[in-house]
Amino acid sequence: MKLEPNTKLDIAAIFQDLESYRPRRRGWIWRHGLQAQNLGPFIFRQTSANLAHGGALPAAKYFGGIDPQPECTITSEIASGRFEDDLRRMRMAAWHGADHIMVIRTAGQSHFDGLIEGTPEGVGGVPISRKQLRATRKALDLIEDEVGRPINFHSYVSGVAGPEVAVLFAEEGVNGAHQDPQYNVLYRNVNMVRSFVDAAEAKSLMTATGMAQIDGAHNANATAREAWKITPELMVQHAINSAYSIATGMSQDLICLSTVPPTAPPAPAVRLDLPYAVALRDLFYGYRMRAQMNTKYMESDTREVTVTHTLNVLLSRLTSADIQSTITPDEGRNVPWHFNSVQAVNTAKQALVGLDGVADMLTLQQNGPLGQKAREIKERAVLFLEEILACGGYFNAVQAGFFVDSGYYPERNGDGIAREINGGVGAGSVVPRDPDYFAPVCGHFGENHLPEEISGQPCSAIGGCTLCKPDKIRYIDELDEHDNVAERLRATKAYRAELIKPEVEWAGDGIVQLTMFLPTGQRVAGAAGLAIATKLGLQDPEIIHTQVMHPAEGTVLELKGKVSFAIDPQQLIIPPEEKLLSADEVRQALAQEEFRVVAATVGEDEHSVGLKEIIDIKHGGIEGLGFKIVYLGTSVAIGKVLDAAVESAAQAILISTIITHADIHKINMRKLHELCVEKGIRDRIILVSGGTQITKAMACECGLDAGFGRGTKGIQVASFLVEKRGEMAAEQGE
Amino acid sequence: MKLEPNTKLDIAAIFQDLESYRPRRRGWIWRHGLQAQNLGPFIFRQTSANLAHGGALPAAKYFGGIDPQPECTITSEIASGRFEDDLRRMRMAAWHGADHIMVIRTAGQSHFDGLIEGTPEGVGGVPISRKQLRATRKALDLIEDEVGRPINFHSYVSGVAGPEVAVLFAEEGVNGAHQDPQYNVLYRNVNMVRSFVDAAEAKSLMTATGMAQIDGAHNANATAREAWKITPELMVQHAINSAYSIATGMSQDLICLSTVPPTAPPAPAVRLDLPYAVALRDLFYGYRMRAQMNTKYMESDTREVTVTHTLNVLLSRLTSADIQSTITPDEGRNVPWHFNSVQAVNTAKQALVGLDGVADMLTLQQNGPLGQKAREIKERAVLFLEEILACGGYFNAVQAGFFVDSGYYPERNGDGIAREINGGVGAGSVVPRDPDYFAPVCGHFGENHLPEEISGQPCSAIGGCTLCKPDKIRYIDELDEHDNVAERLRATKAYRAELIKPEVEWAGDGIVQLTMFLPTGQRVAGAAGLAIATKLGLQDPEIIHTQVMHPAEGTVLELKGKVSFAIDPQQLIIPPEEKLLSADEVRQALAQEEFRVVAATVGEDEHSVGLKEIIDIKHGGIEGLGFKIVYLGTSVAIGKVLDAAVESAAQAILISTIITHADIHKINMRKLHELCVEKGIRDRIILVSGGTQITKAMACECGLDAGFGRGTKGIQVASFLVEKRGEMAAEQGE
Amino acid sequence: MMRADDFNARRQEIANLNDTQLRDKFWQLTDEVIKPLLELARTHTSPSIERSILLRMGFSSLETQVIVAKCVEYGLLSKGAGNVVWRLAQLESMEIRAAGLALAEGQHWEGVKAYFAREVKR
Amino acid sequence: MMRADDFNARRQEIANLNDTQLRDKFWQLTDEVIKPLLELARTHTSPSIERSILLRMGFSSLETQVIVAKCVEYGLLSKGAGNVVWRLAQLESMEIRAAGLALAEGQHWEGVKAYFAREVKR
Repeated sequence: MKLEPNTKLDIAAIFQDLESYRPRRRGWIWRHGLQAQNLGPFIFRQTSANLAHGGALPAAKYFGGIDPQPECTITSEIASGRFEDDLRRMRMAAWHGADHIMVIRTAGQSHFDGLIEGTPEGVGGVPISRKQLRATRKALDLIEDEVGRPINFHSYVSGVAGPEVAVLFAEEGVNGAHQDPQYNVLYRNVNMVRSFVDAAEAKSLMTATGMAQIDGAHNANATAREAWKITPELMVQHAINSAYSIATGMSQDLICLSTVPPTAPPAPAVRLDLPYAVALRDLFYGYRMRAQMNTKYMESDTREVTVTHTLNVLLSRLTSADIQSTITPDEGRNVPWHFNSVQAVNTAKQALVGLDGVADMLTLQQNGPLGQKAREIKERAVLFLEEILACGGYFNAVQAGFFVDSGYYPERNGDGIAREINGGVGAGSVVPRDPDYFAPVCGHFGENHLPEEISGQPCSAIGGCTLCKPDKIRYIDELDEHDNVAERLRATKAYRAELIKPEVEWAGDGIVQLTMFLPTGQRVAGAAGLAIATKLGLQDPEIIHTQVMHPAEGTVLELKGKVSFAIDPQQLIIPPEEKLLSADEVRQALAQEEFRVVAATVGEDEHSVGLKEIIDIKHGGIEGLGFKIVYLGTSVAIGKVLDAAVESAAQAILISTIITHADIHKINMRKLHELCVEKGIRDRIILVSGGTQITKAMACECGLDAGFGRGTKGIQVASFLVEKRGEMAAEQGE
Repeated sequence: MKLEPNTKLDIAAIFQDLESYRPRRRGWIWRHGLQAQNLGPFIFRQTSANLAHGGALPAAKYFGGIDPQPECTITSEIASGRFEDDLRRMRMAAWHGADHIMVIRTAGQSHFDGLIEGTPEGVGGVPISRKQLRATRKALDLIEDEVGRPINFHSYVSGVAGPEVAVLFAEEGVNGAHQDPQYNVLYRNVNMVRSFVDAAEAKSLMTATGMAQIDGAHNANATAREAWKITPELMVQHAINSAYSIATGMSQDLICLSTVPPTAPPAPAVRLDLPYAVALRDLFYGYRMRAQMNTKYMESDTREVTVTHTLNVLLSRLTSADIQSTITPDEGRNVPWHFNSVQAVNTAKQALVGLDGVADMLTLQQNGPLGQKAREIKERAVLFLEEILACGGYFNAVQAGFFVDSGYYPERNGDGIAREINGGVGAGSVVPRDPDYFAPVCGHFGENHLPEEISGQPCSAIGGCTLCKPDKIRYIDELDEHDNVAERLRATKAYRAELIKPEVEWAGDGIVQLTMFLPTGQRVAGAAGLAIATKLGLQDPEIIHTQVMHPAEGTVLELKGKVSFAIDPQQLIIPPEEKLLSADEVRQALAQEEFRVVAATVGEDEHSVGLKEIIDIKHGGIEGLGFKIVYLGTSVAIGKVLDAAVESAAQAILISTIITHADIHKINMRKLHELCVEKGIRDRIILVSGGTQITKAMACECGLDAGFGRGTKGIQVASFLVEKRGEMAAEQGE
Repeated sequence: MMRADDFNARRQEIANLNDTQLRDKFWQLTDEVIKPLLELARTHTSPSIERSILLRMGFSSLETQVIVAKCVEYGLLSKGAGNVVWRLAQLESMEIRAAGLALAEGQHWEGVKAYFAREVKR
Repeated sequence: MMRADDFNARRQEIANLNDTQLRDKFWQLTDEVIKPLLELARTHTSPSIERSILLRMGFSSLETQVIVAKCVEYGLLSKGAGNVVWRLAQLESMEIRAAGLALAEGQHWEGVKAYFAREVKR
């Protein structure tokens, strides 16, 4: 099975023989940074190898279509609740530059004391099971071949079943995971003793298979009311998980600190966030940085989010980031949509590349407020640790509500998250190991008293564990005959092949977005917007974003709603894909018969770039193919164009025009056609117009033979001219 | 006439007595920068005075609603072709922080040898006339009172009628203008002799009334194919206009260099753009910088544009900007839309504020590639000037095609814009002044031989010119009985008052945007998208943006189309605006009868922030009003909530829940209601749910009494609870 | 706990440390904090750890649930669930998998329990 | 003109200037470039300049168009259109505005022309 860029991922095929599928590798793979790479007209300082196949940013066309890949890993968080629909989204994200696919776990799985099997639908994320992981890894293996870069697959080793999940990840080729016992304690109310005991086993398993670890400190950032005050505690949380991981044997190279800028505009964000970023990288030198973008201040305005995330990437570039995570810009208003995941990746890639090598030109000014603030955060963190010890250690500190207090430590507001040592999910379930405790497996942490008869690896006692002999893994397919992927695929089959229906989360969900400006205040606008959506036939319309442009003058609404119908592509009239003559074929035709063309930018328009790109030799234009061009310049009247065409006995006229809302462009096109008719030369001359927003349909409607829009290449125009001349000659001959 | 924030600008009233309206001031006003300003929890280093009324960024709610105003002027470019519709847009832009309103001139006006009168509709901009300017200035005078900050009004002093336009601007209180004879010569093909002679008069008039000037060098940037190579020439163009302006008497403080970053991502943009920005500010120390955002690389992806513009603002903050101009993110695809103008202002404001004071922490590293590149640009510029002189001066250089050549000077590609000294619009129209030449007015440049009988000001000869005696100004209302504002207002009257119709450019244009992801390749998606828009009843659907998410997996389309109907607000059911009890009224009610509430975050949800904001005293919650709260924490089962309510004899239950696509939130709400019914307490207990996306309608549909969404304040919940309890007591009493 | 920001008072003892000394102190304190946690993990186990061991021995998640629940019931978790399975296989000369499935079906528990009780006495 | 990038050869004479000297040279060269342009502007006029002067004298844009066109026709632009109007007002003791309107209506041009021709002879 191999993916072809023009063929959809065959989701049903993923499930064939899944029981015997094995991941082809384990462990995390970092991108390999290149100090200097020539791409297009530029030298890049912070890039890695190009993709074999992928999608460049729209503006890449101005720079030879380059798609520079930053040297750091880029994450896409994916979680619609139906992993089979996410597979396609993963392919899109990888295509645009993500190589770290993080599957958000379904709500509640962390309180599930064991493993989930099968493929039930998730809420707020995907239920992580063996089948789901294996199918996803199999799809990612195909995707990594398509883009030509390893894709790291990632989820969560947290909750009360951490060690089991860690085994599952190790067996199924998951490459990275969130693992931080503090997260369980503070945010999931899992018993703290259980969390720390389990964490050591989980980390040991991650180490055994080379998984990267991301900690959970950033959650304090998202939870605290004034996140910029929690920075000393963040250092403490990072340190506890990092030191604990190192003590269980994990390599520093795979320990990633999850760090989020604590503020966002309209705060003076960079000035507040930078000292924290600097302090962190100073104290944690040698560890990896996973720079996450800010979610805390995300409202429903995707534009606002995009600016904030760009500033977040600036912090990464000013300090460092080994992993640049991304947050979909719509996370503030709905379950992230397919294309917004890709947009988030593009924002990260674009900002990282735009800031490539910026540290060559900018220095962090350590003498001054930056150094002072960074030092202060570090000192406050040290004092925090001292007080943890003074009160009897970590468990006591948690019990006393030390963590996620909104005060700027040592300030305390008494609103921290307090947990009981004997409370929470799984309390009382931990037991001491007896002197004859024995675990006959690899990847185990702590005391392991091998019976006398066993020597060498513990798992030699059982002829090898699943980490050594994967064929021993027990595969369970489904447990629920209704809630499973096969049923879901069956229900949505029509929208996966025959019919086309819009979607944002799940195949066939039919959701589209409607954006409108209504010249009225917010309350009336909301009601009017819903009425408009309803009148347009959108089902379940819902306002997902409202922004007051002015309390009296107008409101922007973004609504979502469902389209109740699907489109049968067989019924669509799709303009045939143009078949171009080759440059040689064009040259040959012109060698047989000269081709004279008059070209001008018409109307009151001094834009000459577009037309020059089409005609000039230097710009790859048609002059280079042998056309004889009379170029009349800019702001030329239609009458003058015609005079020149007659005078030079031209066989074609090319006009370039801007689009205007009073339709002057159409008037000019029609006038050209009509003047040619008047002069009696219309059947002997080819008329072509071009411009950023000209379409073939528009040009033909105005009486011309062709229209070319944004991004047209000279060869397209040349090919058309030669073929059209041939057709006209044939017609004349009849 | 005074604007009230909740009342629309009365456009008809603007035209009343317009013939006698006088601008209340002349000249440009800079913002006054404050070194340190306390706003919300932060100190800002680069802000100016707050607005009296205005719209903060959405995320401001996390920081006390602050709306910091940067210290630099922010521009909004406005140009729909119908200035009467732009007036409302100006009000929106000013509300969000623009204080420089730049009206783009209609295409072709620069070739109009004289002044336009009346208010014809424009193409690609607005026809600049006395009536249009006066009406706009009158509206801006009202708007500046509303926002509490001076608004600078700006347009273009270019083309063959420059001196006349300059008089018009001086008379009508226009505060700034583009003026650069080189722009006429290179891009408008106005005769170069005429352009420079006229420019001196125009600049002299601008100086006489304190107008700010922006030059036209950035156009070379937008025109050159590889804009990063034209940087030496940009220095030369800036210098010629600057020195020429100074020589005509203009103050350096009002001479603004229009500068655009030459590249954009995926180029390593900041590393390429920064040396140019540094070189410019070094050579032009003492002049003002007008930092314009990049248009050259703007495709149809508004997200991409937003990232690039944020990086553009970074350059402004790393170097300097006196004016931060903005480009609407949709300029790459259509005539800019109302709300996108505002979005552009918000992007600038947000990035400027987010980068407030960043120079305190970042130093430009002059020793190294930055300094080397900047020096190189300056040297190349000096060589450019030397060659201009060597070839016989500016006119000869233009004739020889020196300018806008795509080579990195002294490299030459021979594709510059060459103009003839005796060619272009207005060639041969300049005459030498005779020894008895006399101009009896103020603001005149050059030789002026006052007749012997005249002493003092030249205009004393005529008893004062219009600059001294504005009542002498001749006002022409309209010249065209069909193409004028009154006719347009008449045609769109319904959409300005009674009916609501979406609009993006003009009142009642009906245009909305439809965004969809279709799981198919680009060509099929385009046809399918248009079919969907048509089926939804949108007229003239047109694709304005296409982005391939993956060639096989899907395509995002943005389409525009027209809604054929309008909404009558009288027919809408608009939820009544809630009337809240005051805090004192709530306290009084609770003093009379205790109010016990049980609160919990239900389901598998550990989010506690929202609910805590509602209940905690510290967070302004209802505890502070006297409610007795039993807080059960997070991830609480519905059953437990009910048990606690019964146990504490609570009069209300507040549950907080996240929204999930499997509707668990609704299931939980219904369950709460049903359990209360089962236990027979439903008529005695108030049930309320809350969460970011909960609505009252949704909660009531699920059987609860109220639902509160994002941004709810404690007092809203408190007021509801007290009122509802009162209602229930009344009912029980019946 | 409520406390005003007394940073300036508290920092006196660390104010004179240079940045390297401060970092060293930070990590030394951290190590002190995690030391008892690590010792706890080294010497204790949990149902999830034991299920994770059974998974690695080739049992399905459903099987591990039952076996570990029985281990808890019989007070044998402290021996290691894998150890229980392995020991049964040794005692009865069974394949590991067969031993585990037998235990999952509720067989042999008394015998295994007796074995471990006897062994402890040795 | 086509030319390869010979910057390194050309820069030799300026390579040794420090940044201040380079900036001074830049502005000195610029001043040389604009000097003749400025002199041209100081000593010449154009139809738009003259119309702008009439605007400032209280004429409408429509009136300025006609008066300046006539000035061009009669070869009087070099005197200044405002001068023509002012001079007529002096000669005929008219109000400025009345003089301009009369000229706009085509009156008095021969007289004004004769006046300026006479004056030049003086």
